Amino acid sequence: MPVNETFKPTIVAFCCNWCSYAGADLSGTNRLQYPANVKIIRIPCSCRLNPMFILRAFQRGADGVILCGCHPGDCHYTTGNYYARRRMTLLFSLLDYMGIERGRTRVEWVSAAEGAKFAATMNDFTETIIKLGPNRRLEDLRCKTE
Amino acid sequence: MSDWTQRIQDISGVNPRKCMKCGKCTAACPAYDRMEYHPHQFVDMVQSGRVEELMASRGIYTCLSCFACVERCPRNVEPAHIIEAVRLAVIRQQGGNHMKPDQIPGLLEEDLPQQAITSALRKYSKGG
Amino acid sequence: MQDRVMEKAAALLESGVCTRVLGWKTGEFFYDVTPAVFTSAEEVRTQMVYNPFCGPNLSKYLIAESRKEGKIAVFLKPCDTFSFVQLQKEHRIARDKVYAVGVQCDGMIDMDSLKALGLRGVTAAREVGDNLIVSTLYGEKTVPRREALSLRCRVCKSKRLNDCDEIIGEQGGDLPSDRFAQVEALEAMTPEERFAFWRSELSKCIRCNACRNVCPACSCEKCVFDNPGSGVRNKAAADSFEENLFHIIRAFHVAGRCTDCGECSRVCPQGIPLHLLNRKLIKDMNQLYGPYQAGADFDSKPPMLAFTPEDPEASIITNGRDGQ
Amino acid sequence: MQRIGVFVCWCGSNIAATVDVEKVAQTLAQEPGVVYSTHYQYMCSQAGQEMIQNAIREHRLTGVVICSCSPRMHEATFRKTVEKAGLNPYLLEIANIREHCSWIHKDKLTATEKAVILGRAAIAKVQLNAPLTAGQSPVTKRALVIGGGIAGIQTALDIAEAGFPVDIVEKKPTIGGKMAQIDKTFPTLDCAACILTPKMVDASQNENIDIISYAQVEKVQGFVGSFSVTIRKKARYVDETKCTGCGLCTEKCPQKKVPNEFNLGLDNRRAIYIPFAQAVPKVAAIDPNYCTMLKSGKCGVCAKVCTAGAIDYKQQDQLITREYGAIVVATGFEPIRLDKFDEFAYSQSPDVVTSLEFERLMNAAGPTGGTLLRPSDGSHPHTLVFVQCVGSRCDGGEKGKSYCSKICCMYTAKHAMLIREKYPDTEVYVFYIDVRTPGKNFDEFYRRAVEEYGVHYIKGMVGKVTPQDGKLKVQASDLLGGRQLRIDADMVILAAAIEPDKTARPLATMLTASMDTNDFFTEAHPKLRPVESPTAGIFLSGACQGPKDIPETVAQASAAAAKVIGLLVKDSLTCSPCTAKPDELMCNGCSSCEKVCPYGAITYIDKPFRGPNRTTLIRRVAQVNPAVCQGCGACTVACPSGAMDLQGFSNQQIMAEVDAICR
Repeated sequence: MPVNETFKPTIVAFCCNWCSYAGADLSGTNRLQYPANVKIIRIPCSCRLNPMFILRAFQRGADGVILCGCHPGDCHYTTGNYYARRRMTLLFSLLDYMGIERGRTRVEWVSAAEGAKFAATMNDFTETIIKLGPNRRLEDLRCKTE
Repeated sequence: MSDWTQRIQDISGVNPRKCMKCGKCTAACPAYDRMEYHPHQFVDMVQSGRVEELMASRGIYTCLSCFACVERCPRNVEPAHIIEAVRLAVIRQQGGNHMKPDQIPGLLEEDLPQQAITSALRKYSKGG
Repeated sequence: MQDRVMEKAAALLESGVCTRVLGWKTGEFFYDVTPAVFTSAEEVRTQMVYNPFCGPNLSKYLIAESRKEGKIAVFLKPCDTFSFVQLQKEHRIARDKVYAVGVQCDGMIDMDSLKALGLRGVTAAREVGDNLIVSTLYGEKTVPRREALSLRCRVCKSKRLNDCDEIIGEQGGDLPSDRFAQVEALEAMTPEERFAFWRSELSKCIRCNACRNVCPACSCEKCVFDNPGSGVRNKAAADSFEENLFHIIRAFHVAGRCTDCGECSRVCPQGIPLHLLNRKLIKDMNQLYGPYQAGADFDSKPPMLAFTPEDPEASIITNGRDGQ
Repeated sequence: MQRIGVFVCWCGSNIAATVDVEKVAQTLAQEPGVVYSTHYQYMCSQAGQEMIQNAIREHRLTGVVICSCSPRMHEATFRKTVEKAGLNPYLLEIANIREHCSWIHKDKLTATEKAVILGRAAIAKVQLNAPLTAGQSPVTKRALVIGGGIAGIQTALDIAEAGFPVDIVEKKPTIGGKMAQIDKTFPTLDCAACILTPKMVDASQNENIDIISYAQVEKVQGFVGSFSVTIRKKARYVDETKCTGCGLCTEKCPQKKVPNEFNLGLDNRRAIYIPFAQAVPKVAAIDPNYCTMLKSGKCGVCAKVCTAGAIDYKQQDQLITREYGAIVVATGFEPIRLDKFDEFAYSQSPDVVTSLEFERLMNAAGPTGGTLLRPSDGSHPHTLVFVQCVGSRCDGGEKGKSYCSKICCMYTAKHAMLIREKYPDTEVYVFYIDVRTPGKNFDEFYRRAVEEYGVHYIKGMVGKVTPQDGKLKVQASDLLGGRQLRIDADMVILAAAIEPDKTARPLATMLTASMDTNDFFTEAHPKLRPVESPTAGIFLSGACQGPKDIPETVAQASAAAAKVIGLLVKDSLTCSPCTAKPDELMCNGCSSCEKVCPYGAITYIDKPFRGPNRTTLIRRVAQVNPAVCQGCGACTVACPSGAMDLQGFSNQQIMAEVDAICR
């Protein structure tokens, strides 16, 4: 399909400040490449991620949204990622139930030491989104400027 | 890295660069006295690209594949697998028989387990 | 039952146990029963009803009513009592200002079920034993009561009356219910089919907010959809995305708090099966985090406000539970 | 109207090589609200900072966006910069165009495009930033040290010396730790007890130090400056205040067959015991697993002989809760279990011992009174073989520890030297992979073992040890000599790898302090903040952070103490103003937020509100204690009405970023 050659997905990565944002920094420090499609938004903790932010991203034309946080048990705030895990599991399940492609959302735990994992995750996620193609099922056409 | 190093690495699935040269493999090897190269040297020779020398050596057939070195290696380098890969490289290179039944009497030695000879013959005389 | 409920209401007012009674009265049509507050025994005797059409869940009105002067008596069906307890858990109802009377319920009838039985021009209906005698413009018809039950009552999860000061009729217990059958049917579809299903349903939404207004869990002081600061404020869905957005957020906000009373679907003028969104989340939470029934008790912790370190990862959804 | 300034940093060539900084500055200048946009070589340099400050004054900026390295690097720096120019420090946002852009992309066009988008997101966010003022939280001027080994003792002594009260919690009945079990110390060969026990006495006599022995931490609440810690003091069945430590009970107790853990099970002790002669506190303890009285109610000998009346069979565990401003972890290490290394016959022969066991066998207070005797038959050993790196430097996982245990080379040299000095009739072999001796006078020490004491250092590992006819047949390879060795040894001493104490992992969870995969505590920065945990108020001392010898441990212990003192001298700490804030008008009072708050920062009050028709409504609304709130944001998502928001990361700010990125 020609779409795959020209399709440049927009991917939003929400990263918790303490582990994953630092992990992303580390992958930069180690010069590990991942696609420029991925744009990172810093949040204090994975539990700060409101499902509304994910829907907002899709509304404005994101093709994929990924949440990265500390590994379970390592949350800087002790328990934040446990709540995030439940919230995201249920949100993703509901989106799947409504027929939205499963691959468009993902949760990945990346520690501050896992720069390589961060880059690998972003490469893999971008590949998944490119395979899925543009987000058509959950988008607000008015928000598309192009 | 020489082609041979890469090929042995591909066949064996072992990375010889993980070796820290502690020699525990050699210390654990029951066939030490019958080898001109010893397990830690196998690893070193593969790593430094001296594979052809190793292929020409009789020592590689003295390895019993008892896996003591694999078991003991603290770094999962698995010398026995490297040796097996070298033996396979020899077979693949020559294609034909590497060992014939009439060679056996000459190979027999008092201390050498007969199983070693039998298994070597099975493995290296597939051409019939 | 109608008489016992009315007598109790009148007696409670007359004896001064309460100053007001929250019950039901008939609206424009006989089947159109609406919640009402009565302040005198006379009002009760002339207007109050308790009949098989008393579907509306009264518990939500207690949020406002229990803040007023004086005590209010309320009549609650078993499913209403779950909302009653849940709202107390959320500190929304002042329990000491409420006198709760539990009413045994044999399931409610609704017009959709009568229509489905082929009845037209219905003018009245009364219960006689296990049957329902329906008066229509074309004469009287007798139908078995259970065949006229509303869809939600056919999969009733519990006849238990929670936290009541008094009970009229008999206390019931939890029932085996296959209320998740419809959810399972949807789950069995392909994503494309599910998408098509929800698109066709949600595209009917006119954003009348009836679901939100009736829902006992949707009782926020100010809804995020009305709040300019929330970033998702909207009055009317402008396109398919906003139709989805409203219902996803709503389902998510009531997750772990929804008692599955089914009011959302009952009031939807467009007939969208909204309860299937909530039920999906209930089913998921039961499966993933252990059985939980909102409003069943005062002590259990709602699954969205709890966790265990062993919880499954979100990848069981994104990778597919069945490895798809 | 916002007046935003944008400053794009080149970071030398780090950013400028892959991002067209000039184009970024030009493009961002077109964004709404931006009144000034520029670029410069090093924004973090003094000249760069002055440039920002001048622009703030000249252009009356209301918000600043710096496109540079990660905010984790210089956010604090730039906040100070803008504050000095009179701008609220929280009206600053950083777009990370180095770690998240220039360093990961090669194509200049792509990287420039992405840098612009990241800049836009920061501009969109800063438009919504509100000036925030940091609050203050008080500091409890008391420290807790967890672990009473040399690390914990040294840290406690240094903190106490500075005038702050400090508690040591030790899980054993006495402080002293591993160092108390060691015979001599390298590279000076002075006796460990001679230098340790005075410190133990100092600690017990210091007015500022409270030693809580035979105890463990059970619960930790709070945060830097105000931790509340619950400590379980286990029942020792002896009243600490009455016991004089005379030791009569430990001589009369009829239960004699209890393995003596201080001597690593090489001899026995009684059921009531004082771990060793110089124990602090010098108070007996009853081992409930062996005491006949506690198990069956029959005996009571110790109570009868105790003239002080200190024995109390009814004693219960005691829970102590105290407040602390700082916590120091000094949980130390343990040698690993050797059951996975049976090629060395550790479980088959008593003559194969670990190095720590060997310390006891050489020690004058040890089971043999300091004479080196074979554990199996008490004979004098002539041939001794040391094996290095047992379980260290492995491939990880099943094989053993991936790290070097660091101390083994030196203590093995020490052991070899001591044997040769005391018993010149012995042959001592040390099998090594590498000899690692970085440290002052360390290599000289090792060379002395070889050159003066004639210890045989052989490059190569031992392959197998077989007990046979009262000897240990050691099969090994001399890799440099190219020969196979078979040595009939009398004893084999294994340098077992060391690992963090088992109590460290659950403790880390309680402290929310992070650990690496080996269960060593992680430091806040491996080079620049080596004695602090990333969790504020938690400090690291000794081997809990990684393998260490005594001099290093003591140095780190004092460093940790210095950090603690630096914290405790403050009367209050500035807290982050990025805390949760409820909108009372929208709050339902439903308690959802309270249930997910890990800090207990949320409480509720009944508050009157004006209702319709001049009525007053009392509503239950949430209140956040900003000193306790750490700003995780869990409550903001739990709140169904959206009444709870997080300052600095508000719903609107994050959505503005999303919009800018997805536009």
